Amino acid sequence: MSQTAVIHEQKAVPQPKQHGKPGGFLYRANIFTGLIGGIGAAVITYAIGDKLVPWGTQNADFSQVGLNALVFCTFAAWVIGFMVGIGAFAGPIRWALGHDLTHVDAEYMAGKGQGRMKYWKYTTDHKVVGIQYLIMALVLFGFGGFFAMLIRTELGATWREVFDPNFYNSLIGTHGIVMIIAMIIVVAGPLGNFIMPLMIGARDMAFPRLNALSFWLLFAAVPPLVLNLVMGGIRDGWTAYQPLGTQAPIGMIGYQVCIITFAFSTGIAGVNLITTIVTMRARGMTWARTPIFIIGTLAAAIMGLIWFPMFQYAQVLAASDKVLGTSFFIPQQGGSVWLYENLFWLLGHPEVYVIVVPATAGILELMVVFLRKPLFSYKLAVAGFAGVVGISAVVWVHHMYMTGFAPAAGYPFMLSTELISIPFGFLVLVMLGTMWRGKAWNRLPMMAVYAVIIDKIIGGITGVYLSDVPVDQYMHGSMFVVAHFHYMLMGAGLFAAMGVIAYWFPKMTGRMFDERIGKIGFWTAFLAFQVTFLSMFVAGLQGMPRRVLQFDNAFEISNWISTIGAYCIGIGMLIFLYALITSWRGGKIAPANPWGANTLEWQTETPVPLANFPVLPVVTSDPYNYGVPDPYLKVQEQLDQDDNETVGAR
Amino acid sequence: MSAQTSPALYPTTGEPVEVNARRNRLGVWLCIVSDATGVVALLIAYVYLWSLNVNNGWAPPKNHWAVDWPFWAIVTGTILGTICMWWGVKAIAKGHTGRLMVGALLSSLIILVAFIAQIVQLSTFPFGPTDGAYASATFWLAIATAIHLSLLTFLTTAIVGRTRAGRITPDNHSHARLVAMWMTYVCVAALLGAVFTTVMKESPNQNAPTFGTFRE
Amino acid sequence: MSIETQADQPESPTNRPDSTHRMKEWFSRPYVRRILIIFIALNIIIIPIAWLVIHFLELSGGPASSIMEEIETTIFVFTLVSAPLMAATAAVLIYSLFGWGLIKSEEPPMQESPAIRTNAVAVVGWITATSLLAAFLVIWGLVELATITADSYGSTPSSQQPNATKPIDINVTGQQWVWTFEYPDQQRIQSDILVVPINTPLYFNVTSKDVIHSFWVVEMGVKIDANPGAVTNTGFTANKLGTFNIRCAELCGMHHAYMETKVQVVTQAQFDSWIREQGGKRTA
Amino acid sequence: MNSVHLLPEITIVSGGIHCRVVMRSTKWRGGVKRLLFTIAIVLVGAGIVAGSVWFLMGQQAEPATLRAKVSGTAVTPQGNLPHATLDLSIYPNSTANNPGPTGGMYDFVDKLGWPFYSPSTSLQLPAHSLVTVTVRQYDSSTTVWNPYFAKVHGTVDGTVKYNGVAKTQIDPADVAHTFTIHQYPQSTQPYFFVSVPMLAVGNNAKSLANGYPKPEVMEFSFITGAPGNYVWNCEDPCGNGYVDFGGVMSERGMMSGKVKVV
Repeated sequence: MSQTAVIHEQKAVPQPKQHGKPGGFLYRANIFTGLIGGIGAAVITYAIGDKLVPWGTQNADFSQVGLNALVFCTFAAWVIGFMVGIGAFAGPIRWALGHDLTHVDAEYMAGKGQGRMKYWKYTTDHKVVGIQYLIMALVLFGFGGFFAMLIRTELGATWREVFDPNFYNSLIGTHGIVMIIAMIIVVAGPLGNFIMPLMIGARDMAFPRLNALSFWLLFAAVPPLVLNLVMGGIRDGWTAYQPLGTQAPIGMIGYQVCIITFAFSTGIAGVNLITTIVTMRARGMTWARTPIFIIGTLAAAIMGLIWFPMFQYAQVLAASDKVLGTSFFIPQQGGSVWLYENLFWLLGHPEVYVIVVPATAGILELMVVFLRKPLFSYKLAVAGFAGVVGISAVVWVHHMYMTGFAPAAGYPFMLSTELISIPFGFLVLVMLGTMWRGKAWNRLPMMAVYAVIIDKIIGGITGVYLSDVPVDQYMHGSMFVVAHFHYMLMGAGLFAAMGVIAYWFPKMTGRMFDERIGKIGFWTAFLAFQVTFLSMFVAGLQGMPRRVLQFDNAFEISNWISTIGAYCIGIGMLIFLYALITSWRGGKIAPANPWGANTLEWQTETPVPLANFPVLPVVTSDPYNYGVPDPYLKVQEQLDQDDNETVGAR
Repeated sequence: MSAQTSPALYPTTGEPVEVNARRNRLGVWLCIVSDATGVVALLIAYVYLWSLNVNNGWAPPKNHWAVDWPFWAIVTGTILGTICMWWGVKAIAKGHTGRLMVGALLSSLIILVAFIAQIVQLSTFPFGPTDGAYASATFWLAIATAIHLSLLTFLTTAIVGRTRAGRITPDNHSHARLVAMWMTYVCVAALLGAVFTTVMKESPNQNAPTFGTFRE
Repeated sequence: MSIETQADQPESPTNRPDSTHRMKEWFSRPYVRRILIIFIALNIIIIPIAWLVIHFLELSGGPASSIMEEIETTIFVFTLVSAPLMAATAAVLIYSLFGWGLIKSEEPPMQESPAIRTNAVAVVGWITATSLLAAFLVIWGLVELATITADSYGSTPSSQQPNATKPIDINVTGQQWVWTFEYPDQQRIQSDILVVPINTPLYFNVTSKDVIHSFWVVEMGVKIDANPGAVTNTGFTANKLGTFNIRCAELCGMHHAYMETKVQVVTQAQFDSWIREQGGKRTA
Repeated sequence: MNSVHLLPEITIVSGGIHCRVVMRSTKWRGGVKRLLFTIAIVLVGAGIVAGSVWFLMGQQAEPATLRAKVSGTAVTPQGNLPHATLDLSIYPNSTANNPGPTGGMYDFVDKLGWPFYSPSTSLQLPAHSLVTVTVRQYDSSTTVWNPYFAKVHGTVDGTVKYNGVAKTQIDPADVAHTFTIHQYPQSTQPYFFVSVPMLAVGNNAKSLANGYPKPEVMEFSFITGAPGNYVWNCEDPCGNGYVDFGGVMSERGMMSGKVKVV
């Protein structure tokens, strides 16, 4: 790596007057003060509210306003108290008073010289936030997978109710939403925060404190959600359709508080990602030289930023139905259930792409490295992402074909839904074209590529059925749908995430990923995944509705197979998790660039220093200039010459 | 962008202030987009319920619709505050720090008044939140404006504070400009709410089927 | 399948050769031939899946109405149409795994693959192919949708139907967690199971007393949500005698799994007698 | 005025980098140990799942099964069948000497004073026999949403003896609860639907020693078919939450349960 460096003379930057002792509360706040603040606020709110609010107060729409309001305030107090305790509001207040952070403060907040403690604090360094997101995603996957095991146990035991029906309904709902949140953050969180700034050659994200804020909001959002299981549960699936949610007990409030908070977190993260990508790319990194993973992250961030508030406000209004007794979704008083469904799916569908797009982009990024070939038709890939972002805004009604809210809407939305398969086709072609005539380096991330493509094929073909209204009239709300979106989200999303994390693992942790055990886990999970969900397709075709805990004998065999498969997925995932943890703790020390990749994040040393790059790099070529001239071109040019000569001779 | 060429450096990161300003401007724009989606969601809810009139539950009891002028008073207040802020921003761009002080102070006072007015309006609606769909939708449009205004009171006061602390100087006044941008957006949001609540009262669908019956 | 021309290589228009010999040369390459063989083999394997899918579909009793037959045809055709795409992708995948081969090494392999930046022919061909496929699916889907909408009287209530095909009105009420059916034309008799005459058009008004349910007559291929505060419509003409399933397809609370009942398709005579013993007499 | 020196701006000229990384080839050290650990972690996971399933099955808090007592045979339209009897009561709320179901969610809902079936909601009936159920109903009325459930369905000759008087339906306004057995999603077992509205006690009924008003007595009989599993629940909105179908209406052991025909 040849480089000539020109050092400019360093200029002293005037610093704002230091107010009082350096730092103050910002230096002391950490997760424990946060927990104290949050739990304290919650307990106090509940204690006071319990005195004021009569239990079981009934009002016009029969909702238990008193109790619901009490629980809502308790959860809100937890979130706010936690954010206060961890120091989230110190920054804005200092800003308002004009006590800006000095450079020293900023470096301290970025975790300078704090050792491991920085992972437990309101740390602004994007690398720390990335690791925090990774751990959070793993924890959520742990929860979700555990719930999945319970669900499959119930469905496998066809002869009895293993769980109380209400608990089972809460279980499927919690599994759904926990997994959705985990899938949303698993790529855009760890890699979007840790890798992306390195990849574009920036020193940090555009808004470091918002970065920390987005993570800790997510952290504060999770407990209310998981607590719902001991508070009567969600009972109406992860979609939380109203008015069933208005009927459900206080567990529902946990869900709503979680979504409202999580939407803030996502919006803030989106603002941060987009701003960073647009304004902070290294000198010389034109859009045409931007790695494709950056483009994918950008696309996902845009969709999340624009559409998440719809979901958030759907939950705000639903919560106000429970808490204030308004009637947005209560038909007796002029509410409409279709309003909820529309607001929900306005996010609900783009959100699927928020999950799938970054994972796919990451896959494209690592294919190039492991095939030692340039990315096939970069422009087409960008066009694919752009098309997905564009069309994803106008397909939400295909989740509502059977609601009858506008039977005629089936025609245009079937059209748009079929159309979105074309930009996705672009991405498939890019994958195939990159594979074309390449010798793949047989490492775990590359294996993930093959796995993902297989799942994409099956998920895509079954998606074609569901996009068609007549077929959906049979499939809608059946197990077929469940199997389909597991193929898209888990098959194409989670397995991609596993590969992508394995690929950037050395840069993030400074250790090599233990591929021997990792591969065992990965392939176990992958094969078991096929067993589970292919037989679930069969159950769906036979006409098994989803979200049931007892069903006709006709579906028993396929459900037994699914359950066995699901257990094997669990085993595989545990093995993979074990490989992840052990190699994190005691893996081989990773060199700076173990894969010999061209992108910028591999050019700085590992572990990455606080300022990422000792010197800001300047990009002079796109990161995909691998490969040698195509030998066959010689042959063809020869043919052309012969042809011309014959033409001349004539 | 070597160090000599940059006139003023941002203290915390040492980058030229205009780099920082550009970044923050984009950030604020994105925040506006995101927040606007939320407001749009509320408007969708309003129009949807207004057009459906499910179970004839749109109209408030005894057709006690909300009075119009408070909405418009609050909107006017917000716009006035915004104008003051812009005046101050334009002034400091020319180097008059004192005028920004005046403008920010004025606007924060006006916004505070508007905020209080909004709270008063919320508490004096001729219906409760449980009185049907119109009541619910109107309440939430008003609550959204209230939240926006409370945020604005903080921001405008903060600008006063920062100007006093000498953090907003003629060559580094981007924050004041950003707050003014955000205020402009809030004006639009409040205006939309007022327009909807004023224009759409009586539901167009007067023969909705009663709940649970099969009348077409 | 793509043709290896280098797009960014300038070619003067004057002596541009017709690309047939390039085509020939391309098809003469060993890997292309092998991939084509794999592709054909895969098609032979994959296409029978269409029949398999239909088999699984009929495990639930087979179609009992024209609508369900339409749906089966659609599924069958879609499977057939998408089989080649599936096969093509899988062929490249398989050949990449076993044909071009994998490199087992601890360190980054240094021998480089051909630097194929892009390929106009492949891109254009792929986009055209997928667009044509999508266009076919859309057109087929729209036509089918129109057909089943007509079959299910979804758009026209019975009052506006011509007398010949005047359907029987049936009011379906979903309630946590039972279905109840009302026959307005037959002295509003009510029942917990749906009894319908064969080969007679039926028109359903569906609503709910509380939360959202979904009225799914499985073997008839008919599904519509039962929404509180709104009446949705569907319908079908049963063309097979027997007893079929009605399930709730939208999570509706504790006993959602148990919210199901039967539809009995009987002859006109049996239907009339059933109406009579329910205490109504057949009108019209 | 303090000041700091920030990282200088430096310009690198760097093209596409092809760095060759040489890594020591690794042998599988301690392979057996890691394998054992892997198996261990899998076993731990399985243990956690199995344990929580076992725990949650215990938490179902369904009352002990109530078996119908078979006594002699009865003459029915379908000939002589064994005759079984079942006694149930419906209490408006729990009291000190009549706690109702406890544990799990029930301790939580106790605060709200909700009605419940007693002594149990999971019933077991003999197959192919005549079952006579006697219900003592202590609760007041809540109007039923769907008049269909103010009618009697599926009993022998379609009637119910209300305090000895046989009726086929009662006024929807007088319904306190219903006892509605309906289908279990199994196509292999006979279809089974029984729905009986329970008469409400008058508002001015004077209360007895046990703190409850004088009960209305419902007596009805139905004929069970082949063995199978069914569920039953109350179809009269007597809970809370939206349309009063939340709370008690959605709790096994209170207003809904299982019916097992053996």
